[in-house]
Amino acid sequence: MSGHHPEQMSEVEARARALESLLYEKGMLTPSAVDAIVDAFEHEIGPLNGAKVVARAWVDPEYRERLRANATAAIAELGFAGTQGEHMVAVENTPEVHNVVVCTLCSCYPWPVLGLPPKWYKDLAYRSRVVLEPRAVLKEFGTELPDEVDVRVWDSSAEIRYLVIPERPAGTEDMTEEQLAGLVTRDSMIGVAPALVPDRR
Amino acid sequence: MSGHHPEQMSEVEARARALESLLYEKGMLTPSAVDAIVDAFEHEIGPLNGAKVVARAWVDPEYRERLRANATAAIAELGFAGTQGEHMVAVENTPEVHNVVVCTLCSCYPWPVLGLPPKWYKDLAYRSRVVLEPRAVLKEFGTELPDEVDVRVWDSSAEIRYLVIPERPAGTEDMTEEQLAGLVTRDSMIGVAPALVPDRR
Amino acid sequence: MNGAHDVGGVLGFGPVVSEPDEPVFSADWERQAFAIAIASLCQGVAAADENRNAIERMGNVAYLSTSYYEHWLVAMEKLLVQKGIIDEQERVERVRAFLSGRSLPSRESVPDDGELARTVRDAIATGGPSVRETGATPKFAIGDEVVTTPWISRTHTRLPGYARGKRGTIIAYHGSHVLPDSRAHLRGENPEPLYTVRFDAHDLWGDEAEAQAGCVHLDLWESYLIERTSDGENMENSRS
Amino acid sequence: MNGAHDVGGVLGFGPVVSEPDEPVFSADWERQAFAIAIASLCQGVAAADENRNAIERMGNVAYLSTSYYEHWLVAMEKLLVQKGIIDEQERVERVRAFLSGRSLPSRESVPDDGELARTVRDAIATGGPSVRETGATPKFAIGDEVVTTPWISRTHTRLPGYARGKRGTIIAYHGSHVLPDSRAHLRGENPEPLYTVRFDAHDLWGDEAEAQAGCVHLDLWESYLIERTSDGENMENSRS
Repeated sequence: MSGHHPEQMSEVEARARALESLLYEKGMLTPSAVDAIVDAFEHEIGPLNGAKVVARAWVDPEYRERLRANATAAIAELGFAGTQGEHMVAVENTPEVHNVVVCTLCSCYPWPVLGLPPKWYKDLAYRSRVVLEPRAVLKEFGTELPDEVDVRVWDSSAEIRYLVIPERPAGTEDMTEEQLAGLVTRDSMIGVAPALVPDRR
Repeated sequence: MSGHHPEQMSEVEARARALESLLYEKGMLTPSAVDAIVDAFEHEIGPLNGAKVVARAWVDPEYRERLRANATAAIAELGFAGTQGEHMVAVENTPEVHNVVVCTLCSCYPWPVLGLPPKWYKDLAYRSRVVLEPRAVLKEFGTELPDEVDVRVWDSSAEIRYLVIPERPAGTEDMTEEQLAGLVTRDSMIGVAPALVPDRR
Repeated sequence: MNGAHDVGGVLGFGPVVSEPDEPVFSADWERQAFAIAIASLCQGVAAADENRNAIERMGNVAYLSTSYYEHWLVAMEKLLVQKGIIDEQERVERVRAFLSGRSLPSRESVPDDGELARTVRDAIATGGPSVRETGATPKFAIGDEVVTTPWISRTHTRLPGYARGKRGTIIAYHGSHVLPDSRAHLRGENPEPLYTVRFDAHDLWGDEAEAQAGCVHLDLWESYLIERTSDGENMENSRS
Repeated sequence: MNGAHDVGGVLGFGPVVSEPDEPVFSADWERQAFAIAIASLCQGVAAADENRNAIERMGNVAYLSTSYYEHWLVAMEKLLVQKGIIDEQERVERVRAFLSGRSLPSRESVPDDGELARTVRDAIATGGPSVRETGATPKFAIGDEVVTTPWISRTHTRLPGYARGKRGTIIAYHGSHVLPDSRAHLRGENPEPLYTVRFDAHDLWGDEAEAQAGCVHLDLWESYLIERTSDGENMENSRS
């Protein structure tokens, strides 16, 4: 984590290092703890977790019911739980209903199933606009919804975290659960895009 | 207005000069028009105008009545009128009532009587706070109001412009109108401070 | 517009800092920006409402982190281009030229018969009233209790956010004035009765009002206001 | 707090820009800031609500013009000093030292028995639920119509500005959860019943709602909500 030329260091870099080094001295931080945290979010916890949950819900109607009834418990069945996922709610997209998730006050996000949020989710533009004009924002993501669809925005103002279950794409009847998980993108579980359509060349 | 070394020019300086020079070329601006505008607000139009209005109101009860009934006309009697003073209202401080003026949405200000606004009047801190906590803001200006005083804030949201008539200080019975005008500060006509107390050494 | 310029009651802007013996302008570019704006507005390039609207649309982060005269400059850059007086590419190139060392032309080289100076001096001295004789009968009388519209606006408006959906009392009537919401968007003057409305601080801020709080006044157009009845007052304004 | 972080429905922040194949962290200092925050929060330095409150109080202009991980860093700078773990002067001097060429200590020179790494790994995997068994009977039932409190707050709150004084319907009850308004200011957990409230977009935005607008949901604590009666609904909430 070092190796930068000191002359190129920005103020924010120096500030982060100052805290890091002081916390080492106070015994409040260790290099292996830094590694553990960074590794967890760079390599272990990410949208593949959520994709597995969604794929399971697509293939297993009983799991889907459990996920809708108590998402925290159903997600824990697949081994996913923890910080920022203590109180999960799954909301299901259908031909009649489209769900999309935001946190206007900060950038709350369901870490155990989606990892850390992408930049656009944290940016002021998304946070400010999606509650006022969700259809316009979704359109910018390429997601144009028919007029009849009921658009439901979920602004995560408490410790409840929302996972969107996107619609299962047509033509995926013969795919395995693992193949299906490959269609479930991060954006589809935030609700700004549909799941991927399988490639049929 | 030139004379800066080009290498020190900031972007905002270059942008202002770019517009100025282009407008010269389009025939939409002339050096004497720039001078006329700058001179008017640097040398002619300023809080001394308002001070004369207030001093007159202090010494002439009939003028004061006219000022309260139709401030635009009464102010015009003294020769002050024009842009950002088309629709004037005078509000009078008394032992029971204290008035203070702001424009939360931009920085509207009664130019013909006060000139251009000071920086703090235009700043976000004053604009945001004085409507919510006028007493706290006034206190920071050294103006601590007794609990019984009715604090009235005037947020200039339309083209009506407000002039505060501060209380006439005690011990000024023998002063001339001109001497009195010397006690009437800009801040006292915005309403964040009282008029000056005459110096009696 | 429901934007970051609408700061009344917003916390987090720090203390009020007042500077003694502050000059009217603190840099030449401020003089230039102001003169450009006044001369342009005097010549009818845009109405004050369009200017305010242009400032509000400069982007929230830019708005909050730049000064008053830079706001005027940004608005003029936009409006002069929008009105076809200046071409945007020509403007950008000219900025670059000044950054590379170009100087302003000498006074003598600019054609100047003094006519525009006289025009702007007259305009500053005369102003442009916003009152209009419409013959309209005002809907409200002094003493009437009203509620402001509770809705945000995507377009220019002069109802601050802190006073949306709040109850107040009419204390003055000013005749009909040009409606900024309309003129800012080139939809005509559409003058409307204008009132001063008094809001008890507790009706604006609830328990967050100061101890011994007084009142706040706003000058509001008739279409910002809804009549307040003794009960069910918000049944009519909680759905559009 | 009624501050600039409360951006729901505020216009003027430009378009949404999404970056394909974005890395989790885009700089080492982001990794460091995040790790410092998570390790500190796991060790009980502050509650998540205090962290959010610290971010909200960094100043509006700074908040809007800096990134997510810089917000975390600012909050940690404040909280670690506030809690007496780091001294502010020592921090400032250390920043200066890094700017002047100091390097982070080598891994080997920092005492590290792996214990903290295990602790944080466990904490991340376990989390810290905010639900509390209080035995409280919820005041509202699913299907109840409510109105949110219309007042701004000077202190930390999770009722966004765009939903103040608006009508909605309870659609879910989540038991009692720690009240951020209280815990953020070290006034205890004070758990309260938490509900999901559905707001028809037209009840939030009036005519500014989109065509074919749907609804927005918020998770709101009981003290944010007032019962809505068939008429006179706002008589009780327009004065505190």
